[in-house]
Parts: sequence; structure tokens; C-alpha cells
Amino acid sequence: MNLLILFAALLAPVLAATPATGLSVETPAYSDGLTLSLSWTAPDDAHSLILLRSDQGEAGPWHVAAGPWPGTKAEHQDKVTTDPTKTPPAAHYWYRLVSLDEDTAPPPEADGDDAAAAEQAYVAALLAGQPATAAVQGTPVASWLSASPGYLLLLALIVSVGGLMLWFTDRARKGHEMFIRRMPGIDAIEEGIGRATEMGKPVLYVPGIDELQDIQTIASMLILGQISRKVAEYQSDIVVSCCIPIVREVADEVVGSGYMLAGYPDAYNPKNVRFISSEQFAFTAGTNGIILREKPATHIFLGRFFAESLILAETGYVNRSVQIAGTAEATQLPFFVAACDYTLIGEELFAVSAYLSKDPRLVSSLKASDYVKVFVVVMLVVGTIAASFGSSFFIELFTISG
Amino acid sequence: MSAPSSSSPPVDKDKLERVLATDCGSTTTKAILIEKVGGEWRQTWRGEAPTTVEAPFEDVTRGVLNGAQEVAELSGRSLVRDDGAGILRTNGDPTKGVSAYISTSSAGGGLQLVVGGVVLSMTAESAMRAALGAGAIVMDTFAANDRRKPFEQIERIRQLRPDMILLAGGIDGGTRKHVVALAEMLKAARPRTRLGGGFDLPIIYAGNQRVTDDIERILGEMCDLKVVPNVRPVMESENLGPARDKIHDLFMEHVMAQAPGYDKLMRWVDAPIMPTPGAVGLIMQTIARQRGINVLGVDIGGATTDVFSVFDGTFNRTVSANLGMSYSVSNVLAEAGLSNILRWVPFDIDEKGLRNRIGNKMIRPTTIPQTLEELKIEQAIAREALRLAFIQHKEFATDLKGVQQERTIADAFRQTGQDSLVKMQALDLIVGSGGVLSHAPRRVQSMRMMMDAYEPEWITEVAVDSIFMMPHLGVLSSIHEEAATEVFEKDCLIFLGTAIAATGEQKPTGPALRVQFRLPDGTGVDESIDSGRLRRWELSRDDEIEITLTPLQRRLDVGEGPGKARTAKVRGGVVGLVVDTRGRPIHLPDAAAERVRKLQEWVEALGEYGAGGQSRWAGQGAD
Amino acid sequence: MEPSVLSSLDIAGAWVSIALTLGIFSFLYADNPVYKLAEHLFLGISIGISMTEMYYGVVRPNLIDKLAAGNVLSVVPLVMCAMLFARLASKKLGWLARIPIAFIVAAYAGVKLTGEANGNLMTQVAQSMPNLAELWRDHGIWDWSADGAGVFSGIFLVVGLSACLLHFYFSARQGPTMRGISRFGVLVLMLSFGASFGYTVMGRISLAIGRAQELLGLDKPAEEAAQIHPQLASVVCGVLVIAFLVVWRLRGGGAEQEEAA
Amino acid sequence: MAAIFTPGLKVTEHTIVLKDRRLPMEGEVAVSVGQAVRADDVVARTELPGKVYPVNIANQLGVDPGQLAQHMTKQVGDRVEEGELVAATPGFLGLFKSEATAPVAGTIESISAITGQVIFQAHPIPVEIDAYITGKVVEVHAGEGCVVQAAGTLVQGIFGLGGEVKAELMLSVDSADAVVDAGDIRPEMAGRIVVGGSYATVAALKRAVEVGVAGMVVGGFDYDEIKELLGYEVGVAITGGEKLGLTLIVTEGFGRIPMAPATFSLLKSKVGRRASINGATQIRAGVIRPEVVVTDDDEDAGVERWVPPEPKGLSIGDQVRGIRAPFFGKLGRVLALPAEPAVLDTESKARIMEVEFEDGEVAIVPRANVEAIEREEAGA
Repeated sequence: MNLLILFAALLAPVLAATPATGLSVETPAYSDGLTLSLSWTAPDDAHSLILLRSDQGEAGPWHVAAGPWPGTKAEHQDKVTTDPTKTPPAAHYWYRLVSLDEDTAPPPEADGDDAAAAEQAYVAALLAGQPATAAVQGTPVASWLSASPGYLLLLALIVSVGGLMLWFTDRARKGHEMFIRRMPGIDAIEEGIGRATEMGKPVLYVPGIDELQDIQTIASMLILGQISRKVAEYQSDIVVSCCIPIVREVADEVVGSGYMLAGYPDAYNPKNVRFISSEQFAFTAGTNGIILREKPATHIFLGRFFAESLILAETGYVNRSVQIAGTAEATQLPFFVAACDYTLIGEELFAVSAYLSKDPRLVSSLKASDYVKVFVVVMLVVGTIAASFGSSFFIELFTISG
Repeated sequence: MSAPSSSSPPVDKDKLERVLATDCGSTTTKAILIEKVGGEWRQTWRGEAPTTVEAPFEDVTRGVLNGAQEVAELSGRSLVRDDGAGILRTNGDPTKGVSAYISTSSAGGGLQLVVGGVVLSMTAESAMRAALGAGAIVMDTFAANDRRKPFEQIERIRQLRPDMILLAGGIDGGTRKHVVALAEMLKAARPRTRLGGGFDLPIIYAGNQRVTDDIERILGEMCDLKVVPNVRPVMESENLGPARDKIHDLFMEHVMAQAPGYDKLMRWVDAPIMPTPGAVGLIMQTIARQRGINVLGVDIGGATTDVFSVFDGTFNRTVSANLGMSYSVSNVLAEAGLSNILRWVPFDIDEKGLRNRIGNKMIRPTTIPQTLEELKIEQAIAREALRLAFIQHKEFATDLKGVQQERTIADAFRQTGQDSLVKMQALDLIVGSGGVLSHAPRRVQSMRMMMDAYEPEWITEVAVDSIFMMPHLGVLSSIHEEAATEVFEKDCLIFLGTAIAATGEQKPTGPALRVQFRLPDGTGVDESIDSGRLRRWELSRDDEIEITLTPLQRRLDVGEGPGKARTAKVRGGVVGLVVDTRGRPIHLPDAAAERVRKLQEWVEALGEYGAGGQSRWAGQGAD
Repeated sequence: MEPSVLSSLDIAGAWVSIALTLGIFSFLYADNPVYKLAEHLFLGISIGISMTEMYYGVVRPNLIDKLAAGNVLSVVPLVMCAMLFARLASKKLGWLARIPIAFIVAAYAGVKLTGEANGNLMTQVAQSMPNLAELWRDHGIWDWSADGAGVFSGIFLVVGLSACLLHFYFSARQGPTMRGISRFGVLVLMLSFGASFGYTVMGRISLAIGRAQELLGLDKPAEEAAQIHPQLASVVCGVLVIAFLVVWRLRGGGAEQEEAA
Repeated sequence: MAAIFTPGLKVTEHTIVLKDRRLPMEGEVAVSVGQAVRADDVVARTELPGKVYPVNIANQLGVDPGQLAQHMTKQVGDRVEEGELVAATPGFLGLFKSEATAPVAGTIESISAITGQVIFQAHPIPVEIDAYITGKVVEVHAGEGCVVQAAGTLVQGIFGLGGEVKAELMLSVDSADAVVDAGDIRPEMAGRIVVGGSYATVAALKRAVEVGVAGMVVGGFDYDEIKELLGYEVGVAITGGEKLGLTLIVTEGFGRIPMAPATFSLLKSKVGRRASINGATQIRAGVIRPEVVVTDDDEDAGVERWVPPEPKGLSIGDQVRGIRAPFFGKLGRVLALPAEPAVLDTESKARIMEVEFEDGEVAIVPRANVEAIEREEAGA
């Protein structure tokens, strides 16, 4: 309550300026469904302007959407939410534009529990003391196409990567040899399988602890397919330890078909693909149990790992196994590097399946993504130079917005 | 390699004065006499005769006696016992006989082995190494992961008729399942021996020692099973000796005993008969050990090419079964591809015609090149055969696979993995043998072929085996090592000279290397050699000079680091000193016309070929 | 807050927690039954909890409640769930399970295509183009007061990022130039690994401190600790664990593992 | 070093042909010494062991290899049909039963308690070998095979592809130097052996396979066409097992080389007769050359095994043929046989001969680079 009084006290002596006119809200031409276009005619006497938004109705409650801006501003692209993957929380939005005079305080910057209350108080004070437009309604609608330079660039990239892949695949089929840099970590995988075979011990494979839809888990599943095929060729065993039930199901499928493709469907034992627990450290303890009691000769950790990386790798080290790890999780890489024989770093994880299979399609995609890397490097350099000379063209090019 | 058991009494090497050595090859039996001349061991006389293993003679000793007789006639001392039942021993009379007789054999196709292991690149490879080291030809390698279905493996084993089988697999205490599966597969296949006859196929088991009982139960009844210690007791090391010795023993007991006349020959010799390649390997190892050098040896034959290497004391041998100059010449074409052969031909040639020529060489393997053009084509093919066999060798001669690595954090980014043991920069000596190298009309041609195929780096000596006496010296080294190495250096090898090349990124034009030295006659040489050149100076084997090599490009390295000069002592040979600035790998222009021009330039620089022209009768200015 | 009186269940729970913590720590000595007990308890309980959570958090609100409300479309996920279990019912119908799996993978691949590209590619690129002029104006070459911001940092960002990216260029033989770039990229990666290693180790140590605090009762309000007697619990449990290990060892436990190793 | 020259390929109208007929493994010989046999008569037969199929039944059932034996419904040595049940687990209350079946009809060879593998052996494959040529059995190798001897015409080729074929001879072109192209292959050649000229084009060979020609004898063809025909290269000259569709015999070598006139006229004179041909070639160790045999069924070759005479050395006036460039395929006559080696263009020394070629050219040729053309031998 005392906040409101404070604001009222601040605002009260000030003579009200005129409200802005002609406030209109439109859905932009190529909208992501999260953005609304506002335009208005700025009043001559406003020192600054502030935009209020409500998702409930004309009566509010109101929140500060944007501003304060200098009083001459006449348009704004308003994002109703900052999370690009979400659909708008509400179907309709209402806006009011408030004209402020020189002495109006900026919106409060409060944290925690008081923030909502402080904002409410501030808004109430504004509406009480300053001239504002009437509420105008807008409805964000996602359009099928986006003309945002970021999206267009992304589309162009996807199309050109696809085109490059097709082209490289075609070239490969015609006998052009495609070179892939040597990666000892991947070479070591096959050696590790051989070692396990000779020692009469299984290979342990851990596809990370993230959900199936994580890109690293998907890459890991692809690799698991090829590794299990190799394991089957050696007529050896592979134990897969999974943290997510659905990942286990996929791993089961993938390992089974790996054995089938190798021509040894009868050698596959589904009991070796195990779901341990979806609780991170319970999973870690369970996997450690496998390491300690079944003593796999080779451990392969490929996928997305978190804090368990060091625990697993250290247990494996104690077990004197050959360990090959790979993750794109930058924070966990140091631990793998410290405790494993070979570590695939970041991008290398995504190159494994192409490297192992030598499948022209996969190799082509690797090559295409290499081109993207070069493109990005060129853009970084050019963009930085442009930015330094004041042009934000390249930054905007890479910005995805409505 | 320790000498396998034999009935012969041990030889007292101090009493050796004169040794007769024979090598019973598949077509000829070569005999040489090695004598102590004025305190030095020298090879003095040699003779040869057709091998007599096959019909109508069917007795290897007849060829041996014929060969020995030829040596006897040349040397004027009787070597063969009057009753023809052996080689005459000195027995106190210094004008007659020899103090020892030794022999090798590759007659009847040599010692043919099938090996098996669990993983192709691990225990199967260890087994292969043991077999190859013993001088065997590995007919096929079976493993759990050889990508063949079991019935295909069985079918193949049934087709093959090996002299024996070496079965390995699993470390001690390792896999049981796979080894037993291999044994069961062998049992189902019921392999038969090559020479047939009334004895069971010898199988040497050198695998997981904890499953010996199972193996005995499965294979014991079916074959002559011998159990020896594991060739790979732990992942981290090999133990090839016992398996190798057992192969030698069985070679004597079974294979030799079956071949016609060998029972006699075995009684004649003073040291166990060795398979020819095994003996060659032995002399290579001896030389490398005695001189403390790294050696690469090659024997290019009509059907196969053997490559031997000793690097830091580790011996490796590979046999490229289908790379040769006559029977398998078409296979060189198939594996290398026509364009790779063509790149060494210093003139334009129609491709279809070349293919037909090579095909005709395959079906007429005994013919020899008559024209210069044919010779050049043949030597182009030889380069590729040598190169391909060398690639196979490099891939095989590596550190053991499947070993846990103690890699540090800095290694995490290293992009090189397991390297070959064959490191050209550390190589000291290349020894070539086989018709196309030993009998090239000009020695410089042999030098060029080896330089092109092997691309020696920094400073490397190149030699050829003059009359292929390495096998003889190999067995000799088993009874008298010093004698063998002495003869090897003095009479066996013809030193061609020293090859010098820089490594590292090289600019295609401009000066590459500055060479400074003083020739024995006092002339000073100080030259800057441009990229892409070959330069030769006459220098004999007896002359040692001090040479200073200065890279003229920042990244070039002659052994002291990029751009740094190096001074070293080098010796020559019949060819002399050859400085090669063609880059490593050798840079050949892509455009045909440009390439031919470059090749001709190199040919001229070394004086490789004569002008060619009408064939001349002997005596009309030959030599 | 009111000083609370803990129930006996709460106190027992705290003791069990301490006992299990020590049980897990016993692994530092060797793999042993106490550790195994703790491990299996942990596994079992975690699965139990997650099953319950799944049911109440996911299955019930998203499937059962909707079905009960007569939402016909919810039959689709129900059928898909059932298909996942097809393999258990019969080997022949096992292929049915692939359909929902394929659906999940494909759907997410589609969603992630733009999502990942946006989050991991576009945004990062956009944010890695520093305005050097502005940096110079605001911070100069290096500004200690702003965590090292400045032109140097801007250039280092772009150059280091480019070198790292090029280090992961797989499809080309590396010439001397590329090797140099790659080496620099590796250097940058090593720097960041070192930093992240140190940072994470600090985190782990604080976790260890947390455990120690629990054992010593420092993590709870004094009045709670007074009821639990954590220090006593630690000593009692510790002695019990050690005593067990001694007996276990004397009776030959763990011998086979040593032999295997 | 005295006899270094290449023995020529036999091209003789009257000779004794000996054919060793052997089984791939021990079996039963159906003929006795002295018995007359027709080309198509079976002389020996055996049964090759069938393919072996190891199947990991323990994994299929989901049991330990050690427990496999108790679940097997068939035992070692039992005969099984394809798809027959060989093992099953009881399951739980009739549910979760696992079963395993035989992959092939045959017998159970072994059951392993260690690997869990059961090895099935398919039924044996009967193999019969015929006499190949019409003649008399002169020798029997008990359990292995026999030697058939006949009088007749023998033409050896230098290189061949494909195995044994018996059919009537027919001409495809009229002269020894004509090129055989697709147009020369006519439908009536189906099931015949076609004798051609200097060179067969790939099109001709493909057409011949299409028409169903049994065999083809030509002077030469291009080496790289082997790959086009077979899909792979023949790197080492060991042939006979190719699946080409017909048996091909090259009499001279690779390239466009007229068939030697003697060969051509001899084959021409046998047109309409039934010939036995074999493309099998092996140049290494125990040379085998492809051959065309036309037996003279009226002539009795006797029942004593004929011993071929020792090959004679070359002498002045003998007919020879160049077998390496630059005189490849050229025919000539020996003018001189100097004892001393000569220096060749290549600067290497070799034993040589002086040859007058048919076109009048006189040249020095290394002895290794010619082969003798064997003249008619009266035979036994």
C-alpha cells in the first residue's frame, strides 16, 4: 500500500500530457504467431511513452509490455512471450499506450515476491495519473511463412545443406572417394570391441542420460546401431545401460537390428539392453554395478552426460577397461578427457556414425556440415567487421524473430 | 628364433672353415660355398641345378648333389661323397669336403599354413605373425570377425589343403566361447593335408590356455594336436617363440618327411632345414641386430612379393600373395589401377594395348623384355608391385592392437592413432632382391625403382641381393652369426648407394636443398637443387664423405627439424649418391605431357637407360 | 518458524540417510555388500518414485483424465502406448513397437530442426559478432572492471570460435595452415575445459561438504539436530559399517574380485 | 640353361590324349581298366558333404548354453527337415514358450554346451564325373578316379574361361584373321562350339551367351573385356570356374591376333564333329592349358598308358612363334641358335636365336620369347 501512495505522490503534481492517437494493433505479415505490430501517432507533448498489455480483457490487469520510449516513437513490434517454442499463452491481447511527462519514474526493478505487486502498483498509478489511449485488441496469428531474415537464412541453409548432401552422395556413388580425417577415438572403438572379444567380456555402452529426442541421444543411437553390428560380427556381447525407458526400447530395437544386419540374429540377447533407473544417480550406481560385477573390457560412453560422467569414467578406470567417451556437453568433456583412453570432443560425436559406416549418405552430410562451419566462420568474421563499422545487418541476418 | 630340435649334432663354430649351403627352390636348387679366406669369411663359388622334387626324379637330393657337383667342379675340390649319399665332410683332409652343410627349402610351394584366431587384428594377427615369422605362406586366416559365415569358412577350409593349421584365440583366461567355436568349425570342416598320405593334419593350438581341455576333446581325435603356450597370453604382449619353434619342428617332422628325398636331406644337414623365407628373415634380423640399424627387405618374385622389416629390433614379415611380376602381374594391374602404372611410364602409350601386354605377360610368364620400351613398362609395373606390397606391410607391422592406452590429456586431440612400426625416417638400409631388381640391366634402374616405390626419407642406403644368397646366409647365421653377417656385407649385397631426400611441405618450384661435400678426389661440391629433381654423383662404397644438407625451404626437414641443416657421413655404391628433391610423397605432374617430360628428365639425370636400338651379338661391344 | 518436534519416523529417516551415506562411502574401501545394499535400495526406490511420478505427473493428467472426460483423440496415445508393449506379448508383433518410437523420433526431429538450429546456431552466431568500435569506446583493449571486456576479448572470441569450428572440419586433409588453425582451436578448447573443470570440481566439493554437514548435523536447525543426534548417528553407523567390513573380509569376501583384477 | 625355351602349345591332328578324371573327394569309381567309355559316361561318383549351418539355439531359446542339451528335442546324428522343431523350452504355464527349428534339411552334427551352437549339416550333394572324352580307361585310382585315353586331335589354347563342354564344332568366320562380331553369331549356333578368327568383340561374346552358344574358340580378345564379361578382373591366371555362360578359349593371346593357320585349318577340318573343350587354365605350378579335343573314335588308342616323349629342344629350321612384343604372335623359322648370349636393347644379356619371320623380316629374339610350334607327332 505504501508503494502506491509513493507513486501517487510522485505523479500527482504533474500536469497530464495528451494521449497518443490512432493506436492500432495488427498481426505482422509473416508472423511467428508471437508478435503483434503496433503503430500510433505520437503526441507532441509527451516526454516518453510506455506500452501496457493485458491478456485478460479491456479491463486489465495491465502489465508493462515495453518502454518507456522517447515520446517521438510511433511503432513497436511486441512479442507476447519471449519463449520462441511456446504457443501464445492467450488468444487475444489488449494494449494501451500511456504518455508520460518528464518526471514520471521508470517501471520499478524489483525481484522476487514483491515484483508483481510493485508492477501492479506502478501501473495503477500510471493509469490514474497519466493520459492513456483506450484499450485496443490484437490477435497474434502465426503465418505459414516467415520473412524474417533469420528464418529465410535458416531455410536457405537447410535447403543448401540438403542439396550439398545429395550432390556429394551422387558423387560418392560415382566413385569419388570422400576423405574423412582420422579420428583415433573412433578407430579405438573397433579395437575395443576386439579386445572385449578376446578377453571374453562384454562391451558396455551408455547412450547418455538424456531423453531420446535430444540430438546427442539420437546420434548415440545411430552409433549404437553400427557398434552393435560390429559387436555381432565379432559374435561378442554388448551391454547397453539406459536411463530413459524409451531409450531402452529404441536401443533394444537398434541392437537387435544390428545383430540382424550382421547376419547373426540368433546371437542377440535382449537381456543385455537394460533399463536401470531414470533417476540420474540411481542410474549411475546401477551402471557402476555392471562395471564392477560384469567387468566389461571396453566402455563406450556416447551421448549427453552430466554429473555422472566422472563417476562412471573413474569406476571404469579402476576397472582397467578401455574407455571411449564422447559428448557434446562441454562441461563434462574435461572429466572424460581426464579418465578415458579416448574422448570424442563435441562435433566429433556427430561424425562417428559417418566415419564408422562410410555410408555415402552419412559422409555427405558430414561434408555438408563442414561447409556450414566454413560459412559460419566467414560470417563471423564479416559480421564482426560490419558490426564494428556500425552495420547490424549480419546480426539481424542471424536473428530469428517475427 | 631358436633352433628347433633336430637329429644333427650341434656344430662347433670355431672349427668351421668351409660351409656348403643350398636353397632348394621350386625350380632351381642353388648351392654356394662359403669359405674362410685369409681370416675373412667369403662366398667363393656357386652352382645351380634344377630342383628334383617332382616327377620323374622325385628326390630332392639329386638336385642338391648336382648343384654341389657344379660348385665342386668350379672350386676344384670334391664335395660329394663318392657313393652319392651325402656331402663330404673335411675329416682332417683340408683339400676335400666341407666342415658343415646346411640347407633351406621352399620346394613344392614352401610351407603352407592356415591360421585361426578370435579377432582378425588381434590373436589371429599374432598367429599370422608367428606363422609368417617361421617362413610360412599363410593361405588364409580365419577369425570370428572375418566377415564370412561359418559355412563359408568351412567350405573354404575344405578347399584349402594346408600343411598345418595354427589355431590361436583368446588371451589366457579370456574368451572360451569363440575359441571353442573355431575348434568346432574346424572339426566340422575336417581339413585334409596337402600332401595327403596317411597322417593326420597337424594342428598347433596356441590360444587361451584355460580351454586346452575343450580343444583336446574336440580336435584331439581328428588330428595331430600340439598344444603350445599362447601366442597372446595377455592383450599387452605376444609370445611367438613357442609357436614358431613348433612350426619349424612340424615342418621337419611332417612336411619335410613327406616330400620326396627330404628324409635323406634331413640326415645330411648340420643344422635344421629352414623354410626359405624364414631363413631370409633370420639374416635380416641378424644384420639389424649386429649393426644396430633398421632394415627393410623385399623379395619380388613372379607370383608373390615378400617384405621383411626390422625396426628397433621388431621383426615383421608379410607376403603379398598376389603381387608379382609374372604369374600375378595382372593382379598388380587390377590392384594398382592402370593410371598408377602409367604414371611411371616415361612415354605415351595406348591404354588398351598396355592392358593386353600385361595380360599376355601373365599367360606367358617366362618371357623377358626385349625392347627398351618393354623394359620400361615392366619396371613401371614393378614400382607399383613394390609399393602395394609395402603398403600391406606397413599396415601389418604395427603395435599390438587392443591394448589399453595410457593417454594423457594432451593426447585427446591427437589425430594420429596407431602408427606403423615402419618409419621411413628411421630406416637405414633397403635391400631389394628378386629378378626385376637383382637383374635389372643397369643398377641405377633398381635404385630408381626402390626410391620411387618406397620413397625413402632423409638418408637411406639402398642395396640389392646379387645372387639371392640371403636364405643360405640365414641358416648360416643359425650356426655362425659372424660369418653370415660378414658374407652378407661383402658378397651378398651390392650396395647401390645412398638416397637422400627431405620431408615436409615443399614448394613445387624453386631451390629446395643445398648440398655441400668434398668428393674423394678433392673436388668440392656446393649445389642448390631445385624442387622436383634427381641428382646423382658417382661415389663408391669404399669412400665415405661428409655431407652437409641445408633445406632451402622453411618447412623442409632432413632430420634436424624443419629448415635446419644437417651434416652426416655417407657412403656410396655402384650407383653413388642420389639426392631426391621430388618431395615426399613424390610429386608427379597430373598432365600427361608434363609428367612424361619430368620422367624423362629424371631418367636422364640418373643415366638410367641406354639409347636402345638394334640388339647386338655378344662381343660386338657389349658391356 | 516454530521450533518443531520431529516424529520418530523423521528421526529414523535421518539416521537411515546417514547410514546410507556411509554405506555408499564404504565403496572407497572396496565393492562390498554394504555398498551393494545402498546401491540397490537407491535403485529400487528411485524406480518406485519415478513410476509414481510418471503416473501422477504425466499419464493421469494427459491420458486417463482426458479419456475420462471423453476426449476421443486421447485414444491415439493410448494405442501408441499399447503398441510399445507389443513386444512383450509376442515376438511376431514386436514390430508394432517401432511405430510409436518412429513417431517420437520423427516428431522431435522435425521440431528440433528449427529449434536446435535457432538456439545452437543462429542465436550463437548473432551473439558472436561483437561491435569492436563500441567495445573500444566502452572498455578499451581490456577492462578489468568488466570481467576483461574489451577489443581483445571481442577479437579473441571471434578468432577462437572460428579456430574451434575449423578444428572440427572433418572432410579435408590437414595442410600446415589448417594444422596451425586447428592447434589454436585446441588451445582454446583446452582453456575452456580447464576453466569448466575447475568450476565443476568446486561444485563437487561443495556437494561433499554438504554430505559432511549432514553427517555432522550442521545442515539442520539446531533444535532438529538436537533431536536427531546426527553426530552420534554417524559414529554408530560408521562403527557398524567398519565392523561389518572387517567380518566380511575375514570370512573371505571380496577375494574373488581381487583374483579377477 | 641349355633348354630355355617355352614348349609350344600342342596343335596336333593325331595324338594320344590322356585325361585324368578325379573326384573332388573320395568316392566310388564306376569303371575298370580296359573298359571303353563314351564321353558322357559316368566314370566316378561321390557325395560332397552338404553345407554346414551353425545356429545359436541357446540364444534363440534364451537359455544358458550349458542347459541347451536338456531342451533339445533332437540329438546329434538325428535327421531333421527344414523348419522342423529341434528344441523348445517349457515356458511358464504354457506361455512364453521358445522354440527353435532347423534351418535346413540334413542331420545334426553337434550340439555345443559352451557356445550354445547347434551345427546342422545339410544333406550331401551327389557329384558325378563323366569320361569327358570317348576312349578307354587305362588306369584306375581307387576311390579317386581314372585316366581315360583316346586317339584324336588336340588343340591347346593359351587362356580360357569356363569349364568343360562337349558339343559339335562349327565355324563362325571363314578365315583365321577375321574379326568375330555380334553379326557373326547366328541362332543355329545354339549348343555348338564356335570356332572364330583373330578376335572376338565383347558384343559377339555377349550375343553368343544370349543365343546359347556352348563354347567359343578364337585367336584373341582384349584383356580388359574379361572384366566387362565377368564383372571382375582375372588377376592370377587360374580359371575354369567362371560363370560366363559359355566356355571361351583363346588360342594366341590378348589383343587382335590371327589364329595360327595350322590351328584354324585343323579345327576347320573337324567342323561337324563333337568336341570336348575346357577353358580351365593354370599357369603356375602344374600348367593346365585350355584345350579342344576331338577324339577319333575309330582308332584304338590301346589300353597301355601312353608315355609322352620328352620334349625336344629347338633346332635350326623349326617353326616358332613370337610370344612377346615386338614380335608377338608372329610366326617364323629358326635361322641360327648362337651359343653365346647377346645383349638386348634393354642392355641385359640373354640367350637368343635368329628368326626369319613369315614376312621376311630377320630378327634376333631372346629364346624365352618364342615358343616352338609342335608339328604332327605320330603318337603311339
